[in-house]
Amino acid sequence: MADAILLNIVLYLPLLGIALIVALPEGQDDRVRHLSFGVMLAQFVITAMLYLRFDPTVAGLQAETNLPWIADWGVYYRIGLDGYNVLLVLLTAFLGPLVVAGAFSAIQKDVKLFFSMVFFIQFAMLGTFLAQDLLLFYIFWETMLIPMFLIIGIWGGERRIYATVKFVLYTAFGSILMLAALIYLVWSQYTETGNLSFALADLFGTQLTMREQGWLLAAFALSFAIKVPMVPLHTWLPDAHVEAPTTGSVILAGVLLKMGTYGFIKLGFPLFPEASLAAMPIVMALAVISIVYGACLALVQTDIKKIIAYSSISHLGYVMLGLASLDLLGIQGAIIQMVSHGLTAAGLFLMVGMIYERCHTRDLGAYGGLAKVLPVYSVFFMILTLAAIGLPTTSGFTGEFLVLMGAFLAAWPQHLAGDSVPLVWAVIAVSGVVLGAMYMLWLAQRLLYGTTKVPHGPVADLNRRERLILAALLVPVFWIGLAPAEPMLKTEQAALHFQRLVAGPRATSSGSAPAPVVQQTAEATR
Amino acid sequence: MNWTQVLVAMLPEHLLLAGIVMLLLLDIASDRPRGQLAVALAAVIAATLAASVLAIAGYTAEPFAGQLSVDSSAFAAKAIVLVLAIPVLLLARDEFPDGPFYLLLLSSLYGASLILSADSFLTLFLGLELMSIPVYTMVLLAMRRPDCTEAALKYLILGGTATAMLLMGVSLQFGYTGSLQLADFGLLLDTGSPMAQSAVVLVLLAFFLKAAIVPFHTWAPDAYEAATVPVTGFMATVVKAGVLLAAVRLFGYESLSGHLVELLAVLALASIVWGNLAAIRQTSFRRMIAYSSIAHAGYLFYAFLGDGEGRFQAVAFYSLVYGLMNLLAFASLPAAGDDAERDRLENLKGYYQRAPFAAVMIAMAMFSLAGIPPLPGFVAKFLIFRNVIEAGYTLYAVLGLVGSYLGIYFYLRLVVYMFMSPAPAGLQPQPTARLALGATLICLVPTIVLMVYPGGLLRGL
Amino acid sequence: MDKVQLLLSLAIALFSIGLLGVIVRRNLLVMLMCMELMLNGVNLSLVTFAHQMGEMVGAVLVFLIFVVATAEIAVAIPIVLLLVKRKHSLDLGAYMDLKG
Amino acid sequence: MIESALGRLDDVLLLIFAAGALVGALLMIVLREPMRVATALISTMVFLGGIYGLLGVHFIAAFQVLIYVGAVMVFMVYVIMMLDPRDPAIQQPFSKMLVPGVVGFVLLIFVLVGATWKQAPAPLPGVAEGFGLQQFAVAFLRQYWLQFELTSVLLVAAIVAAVAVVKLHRRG
Amino acid sequence: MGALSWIVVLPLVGFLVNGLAGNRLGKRFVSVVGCGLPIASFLIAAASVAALLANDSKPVIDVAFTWATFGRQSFEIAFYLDRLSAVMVLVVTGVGSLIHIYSTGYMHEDESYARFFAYLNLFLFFMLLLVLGRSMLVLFVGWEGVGLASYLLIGFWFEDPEKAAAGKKAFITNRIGDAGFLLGMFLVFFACGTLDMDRVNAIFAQGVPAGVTASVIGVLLFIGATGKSAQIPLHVWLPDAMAGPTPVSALIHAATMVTAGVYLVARMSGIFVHAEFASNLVATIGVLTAFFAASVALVQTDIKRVLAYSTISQLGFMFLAAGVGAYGVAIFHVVTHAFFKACLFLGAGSVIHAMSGEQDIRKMGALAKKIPVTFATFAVSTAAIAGLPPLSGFFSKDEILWFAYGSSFGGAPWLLLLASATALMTAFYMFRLLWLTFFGSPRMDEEVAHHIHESPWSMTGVLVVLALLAAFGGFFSIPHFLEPLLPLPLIRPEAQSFHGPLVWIATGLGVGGLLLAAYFYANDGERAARLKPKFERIHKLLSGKYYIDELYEAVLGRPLNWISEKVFLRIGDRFLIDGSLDGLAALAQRSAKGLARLQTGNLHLYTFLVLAGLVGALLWSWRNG
Repeated sequence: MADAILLNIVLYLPLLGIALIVALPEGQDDRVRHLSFGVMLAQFVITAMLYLRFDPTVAGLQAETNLPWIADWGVYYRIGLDGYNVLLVLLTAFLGPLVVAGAFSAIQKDVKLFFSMVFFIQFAMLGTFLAQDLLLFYIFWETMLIPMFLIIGIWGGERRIYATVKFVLYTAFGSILMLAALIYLVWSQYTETGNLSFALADLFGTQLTMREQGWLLAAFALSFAIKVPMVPLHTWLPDAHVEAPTTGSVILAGVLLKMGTYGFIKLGFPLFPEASLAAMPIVMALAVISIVYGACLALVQTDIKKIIAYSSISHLGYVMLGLASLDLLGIQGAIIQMVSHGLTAAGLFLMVGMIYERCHTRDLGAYGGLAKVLPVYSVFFMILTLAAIGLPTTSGFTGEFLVLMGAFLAAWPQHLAGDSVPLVWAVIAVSGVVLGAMYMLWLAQRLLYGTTKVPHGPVADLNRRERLILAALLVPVFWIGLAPAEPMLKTEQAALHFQRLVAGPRATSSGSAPAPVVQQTAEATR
Repeated sequence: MNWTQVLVAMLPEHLLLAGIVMLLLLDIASDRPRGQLAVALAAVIAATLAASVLAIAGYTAEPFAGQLSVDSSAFAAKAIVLVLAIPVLLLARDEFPDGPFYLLLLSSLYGASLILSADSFLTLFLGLELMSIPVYTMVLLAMRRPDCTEAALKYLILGGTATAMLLMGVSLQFGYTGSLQLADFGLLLDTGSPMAQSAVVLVLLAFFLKAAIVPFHTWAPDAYEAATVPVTGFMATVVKAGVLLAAVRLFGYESLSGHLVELLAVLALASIVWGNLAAIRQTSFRRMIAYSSIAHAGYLFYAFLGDGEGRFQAVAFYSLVYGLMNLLAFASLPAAGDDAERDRLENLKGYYQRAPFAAVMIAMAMFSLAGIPPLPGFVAKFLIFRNVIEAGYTLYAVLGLVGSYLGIYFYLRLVVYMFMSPAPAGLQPQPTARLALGATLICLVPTIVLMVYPGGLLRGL
Repeated sequence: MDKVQLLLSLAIALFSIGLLGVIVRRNLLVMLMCMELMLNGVNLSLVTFAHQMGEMVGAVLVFLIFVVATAEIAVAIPIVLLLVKRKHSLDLGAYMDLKG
Repeated sequence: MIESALGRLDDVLLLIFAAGALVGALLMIVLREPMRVATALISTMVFLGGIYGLLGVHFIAAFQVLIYVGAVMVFMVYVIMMLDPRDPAIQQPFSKMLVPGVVGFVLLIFVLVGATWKQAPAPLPGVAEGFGLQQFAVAFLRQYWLQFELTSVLLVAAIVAAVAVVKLHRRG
Repeated sequence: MGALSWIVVLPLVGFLVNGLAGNRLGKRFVSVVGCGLPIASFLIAAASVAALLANDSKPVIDVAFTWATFGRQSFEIAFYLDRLSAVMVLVVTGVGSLIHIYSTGYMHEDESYARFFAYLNLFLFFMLLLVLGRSMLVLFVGWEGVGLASYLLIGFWFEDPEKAAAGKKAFITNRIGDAGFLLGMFLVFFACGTLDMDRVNAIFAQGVPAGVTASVIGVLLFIGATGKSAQIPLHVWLPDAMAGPTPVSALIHAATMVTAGVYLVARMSGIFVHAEFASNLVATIGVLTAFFAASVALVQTDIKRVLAYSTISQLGFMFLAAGVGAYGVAIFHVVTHAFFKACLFLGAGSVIHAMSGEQDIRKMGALAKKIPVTFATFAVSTAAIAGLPPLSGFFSKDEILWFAYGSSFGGAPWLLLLASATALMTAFYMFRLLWLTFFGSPRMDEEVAHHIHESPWSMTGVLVVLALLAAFGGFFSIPHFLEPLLPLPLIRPEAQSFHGPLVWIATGLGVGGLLLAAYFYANDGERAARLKPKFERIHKLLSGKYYIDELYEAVLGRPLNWISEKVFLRIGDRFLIDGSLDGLAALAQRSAKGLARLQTGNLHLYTFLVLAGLVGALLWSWRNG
């Protein structure tokens, strides 16, 4: 009960924040900033408490709230924590204060509106993760458009309006069809069971013909795939990232893209298991294509933000690959990879923003040898780059390693059974590791090494605020890299649930039972 | 003849009538009368309260057998139509300092609330005319721009045509069934007889014409643009809601079938797409709203595809939300001296810098009209398409949703103007009138309530 | 052929002619008169049916239509006068300012 | 059909009146002068009145002549006379929509007549002689007095509206 | 957290201290930390090895913590000490410590002194993870980690884009290998349900598990090894890696990291003994690499590059040994090579130091008297690598040749032949190097010559120690030491009798190389110069390193960029996707314009639309009625 209240507090603190900063008199921008930071920090602290109190052994919802909302249609205000969302909620709450702190100096225009919008989107994202009711989920999911539209459109770069309209129209299109699909789903569930309910728990296992499942899955998948984004539905992302202000990019890369993958793992696949199972080869193919395609495009960009944007496409490809593997390791890896990408990409975008504030250009050609003049900056940038590459001891490695392992362990038996296609995809995906190293190091080299070039230089190295932000960001990066056991434990039940729902009997058995031989030899060696 | 029934059942109408009489007396009493606004406002508020109270009380009566009957849903409908008139009145002050505007508005309202409890075509017909005829003149009453007369004429002639079509249909029903009861109209739907079908089609199209459904929408853009803000608001909200709710009453609980469904769906879809597309390039705010209203009329008639139960709920909720949103936007417009100036979309550029609150209000309205959650416009749209899908017309629903997607762009465009574009040169911020602010709040409060807890109202409907 | 059939067809003809008139005539007053004609057609069919079935209510509706028609004309004429006052023309072609 | 009509005089009259009404209506489309159009309309109305009379609905016939011809059309004629007769509209009476309009018109008649053909209800025995003003008045004040009252409201509104528009003339 | 963990952790501590606070603490402190901690872990290592041997070499397992659990399985971060890792850990910590000490002298003038030691310690940390890790996962962590360290150290002087690029090249080439390694690891996990290498070997000892074939795993793992140990076709990074400071070349690119591949194969011998094909591949690649690299080394003129190619060649020898199943011998050569190659590199460093940065041997000469200690040690290790008895190199190389011919596990005459030729070339180019550098007439210009001086004791001392090891390290027979763990392969019966002669052949090769070099380069190599035009073609080919880099650039690099740029970006993103979307937007705009034009303001049209709608609707309902 207490947890439920805390969870609601977490969800609504952003609205409180909006109220507070709107209440502040005009022209007190600094107070607005500090207030926002305070609220975000409080939110993170409470969320952290909830995370610690989260019981990994329980399969179902925790800290659940369940109140009638539009009772006549079985729509309930139903939120709660489970293995699916607990890490992402923590990530969102964790990035909150960093995002706000990162915007202190960058945003000078319409400060109040800006932080209100940041709070608003924070609210929407948390809501999306927490919602356990389909309509509630959809509402939060769509709500996100409004603040993001304004954040990119008002504080963005040159072509911001094109980018932001593109973003909204792209994403809105997916959700339009999703709306039709979810109504249809609920209705057929109602006609089947006579119980009109939007509760996810009730909707799992709705009896649908293969054809219906196919259509509905397509509708859901379209909107999720656009958000992820998966090739070929990705072209909004580079524009949005490039034009968005740093904060926008950070939120976008840090959390917003995860909604797509979260949608897949929480709703898309489990709601329509047979169709998903049938579609998995396509999903896997698209995932791997996204990995390679994104990486290749990142190779040839000259705009720093674009490189990271395309790298996001590539990295989220791993997430989808992990899900498509339907292997326990793969699924858990996917979740870890979501968080990891959230951290590294957010960090990289923050750093791009920091250098942009100083030099006012994102053109890679204009830079060089920053390591000489901005040592601290370079160190942080290097660490984040390596994390993005997936170097061991960083979160990136944990994610990619588990995903690739899961994909391979799922693909090998199929190969033995005579279907080698998944194996091929898995192998190609592994090659993505190389491409990743290529573009990220290429970026790092052109930015940090070589003869020193600093536009509008000389520039000061990172100040205390920025150092603290980045240092804070690195903590979880290494935490997940060095000891992922804890977060993986929290998500295990969810992963199993997902596997059971989607794969059913076909679930591959990594982690189910070690070979007996090993046990003996283990005794022997000890 | 039960007099208390007559008194209570028609209480809202009586209150409006009292207002009308008061205004007449005022007009007669002095040649420069004051306080018509106050009187009209009082009458409307009283009527609204009466309607809502009776709706909640669930009062049911049939004071005039076969002519007029009331029940809670009728009162709810009346309440919705009437409440929308309050912000309109508040907006009217600047445009109509004096004159018969208020009297006309009240009588139009009288007609609107009358049709919502009509049982026979006699009543319905009179009510519709009583609602329309004053509006024809209201369009040109302010005389803010020379071409408003032209608009009035177009509106009048097409409105007259609609009347004639309605009557033709009615006469055919009369010939077929020998009665003018609305109840018997329902019987026509299922009969295969061409005459009955023609009757239904004529009546339906008459309603389409009044509600501006493609291809009968042509009067709307011209009339909306030429009329001043309060009148446009009145036409777009009160009149439209009245017509739609009357149509709901007309079709009753009959669920449509066969060619009628196709007709309805095709024309509704056409107006959704047409309205949303044509609005994209508009430069006049009111003309844009006109096209958007055409699209929304499309959504509203989509609700008729659904079965009888959900229909009223959907239409009532939708027209309330839609009306509130339009009036919210109208109330927050910059108060420019010249009407044409005030109407130009260009003037909204950089509006957030000049009037943050108003800009946010308009943005809210636009997002809501675009049907983006959490604003109530979404719940309304959801309600309608839910009915359509539940009735088994998934394909139509998908098409309609895609059509509604086309609309997002021009709503966004307005937000882009207000928040993301620099203000045009030589614009000094003008304080919005206090009454307009009142109107804003009157629209805002229920909007927020509907946003936070739509379930409450929906249980009521 | 029987009376009702004839009169009903006539009514329809009048209604359609009225509508046609509104479409093809340029003179505002003529257009108004054509609207009247449409209503007359309706009246005719109503009366015919009323007579055929001895249903009073049809006649009542006819009566109401008279009133409404009068009211419409009463509102329409001043509007036309306003228009003429502005452009000194009864030609509808002169009144096409609102478009787009 | 003719010989069946020859059977009874009033049928002949009915045919004549109908033909007259139709001709009048058609004249309204073709005539150029508004005044003549008005006369054509008046004649049509009178013929209709005749038809009503033949159907035995005398009071409607009376209303038709009194209200329409007596009030509305006189008003109309007055306006026509008041306004300049040599109007460009007269030089070129028809709009561009003439051809499509006519096509649509033909189709409309075709469809509606087709739809109502052989659909008309059979005459109920005993009522064919119609009903007089007295029953009508009684019914009106008994059953339909609501509508009666409403017409008053409607007329008030209309008058106010008309007056308001007329006032605008003064304002310019 | 036992002793083994401490061995690993201490260098990490050093890295953190020097990395975070080094610049503020001053060079003295940095050197103390930077060298002290590796030495400390060397001592601990020595102690625990002693303990191991005392406890009749029962493997020691030290579980640090559980990295991840899933289902009922878990990945543990555990360290494992048996004789094999004992050898490796001693070499790594020992040679490592020495090179640290050397660096205090070599890098003394560099302003980012602290950073250098931080990186060195970091490298040591990962290298120890690699050799001590019990699970392949830990090994992989170290594997990638040393790659990172080498990346950072190669690009240590990052202002020079060349050097930075070299670091990147090294990292990426390694990554390609790592991809193979990963796949191999997954397959192992699939087969055994664990990544702990002792368990894996145990399982394979009972036969190859169902669902996998040993050769596939072997090949995949070997791909990883080729990346790390610079074997064909992934050898291209190592020569460029010489861009790093010389101690780095000595430590990472000669003594320790590059031998990780060999260690991996030896460690996974349990799998390789089942993998006939994979082992043959290993042997073949090894010997080819050895031969190819040696041939390139013949004509290199940069002192460090000569050594680099010789390293590649020596690594080839090691894989040759591993490929024919003589894992112990391979490790033996790893050790001896670590000694003499480290000595050579450090010596080269000392020379470069003396020549104030000059690396071209054509500009050297006659240094023997000026820098005697360096010369002496350099000479000893040259002899060692050339395989002159009784120096360490002789023993290991002899054994390799022997098993390459005699092993019943893929040994073959042609292997011996190529290997011998390589050995001859090795001796030749090494002595050529020696001659051109230390003898003949001085060819450097004046002020360089004026500055020549012997290096400080911190450097020369290390050189002496290493030289001694290089000289006498061979007497400790590691293959025999590892016998219980890595049994040597049986000898083909027909080869039994050949062992005696082979010793002489091996010696002969060494001496022959020496003499040839003496003959060609005795008097400033004018005989060699005279020879050159006759072999113009070959010389170009060799000095062009067989144009492998150019080949890769043409076959991989450029096509990749072209596809990304032209196909994916231009056609895919811009044209197909965005193009069609913008097209739709334009369509909407155009239709909007059209619809607006339809609203002509003409009431006649409006009314006609009504009529049309009416007729249409009626017809529609009629048709259906």
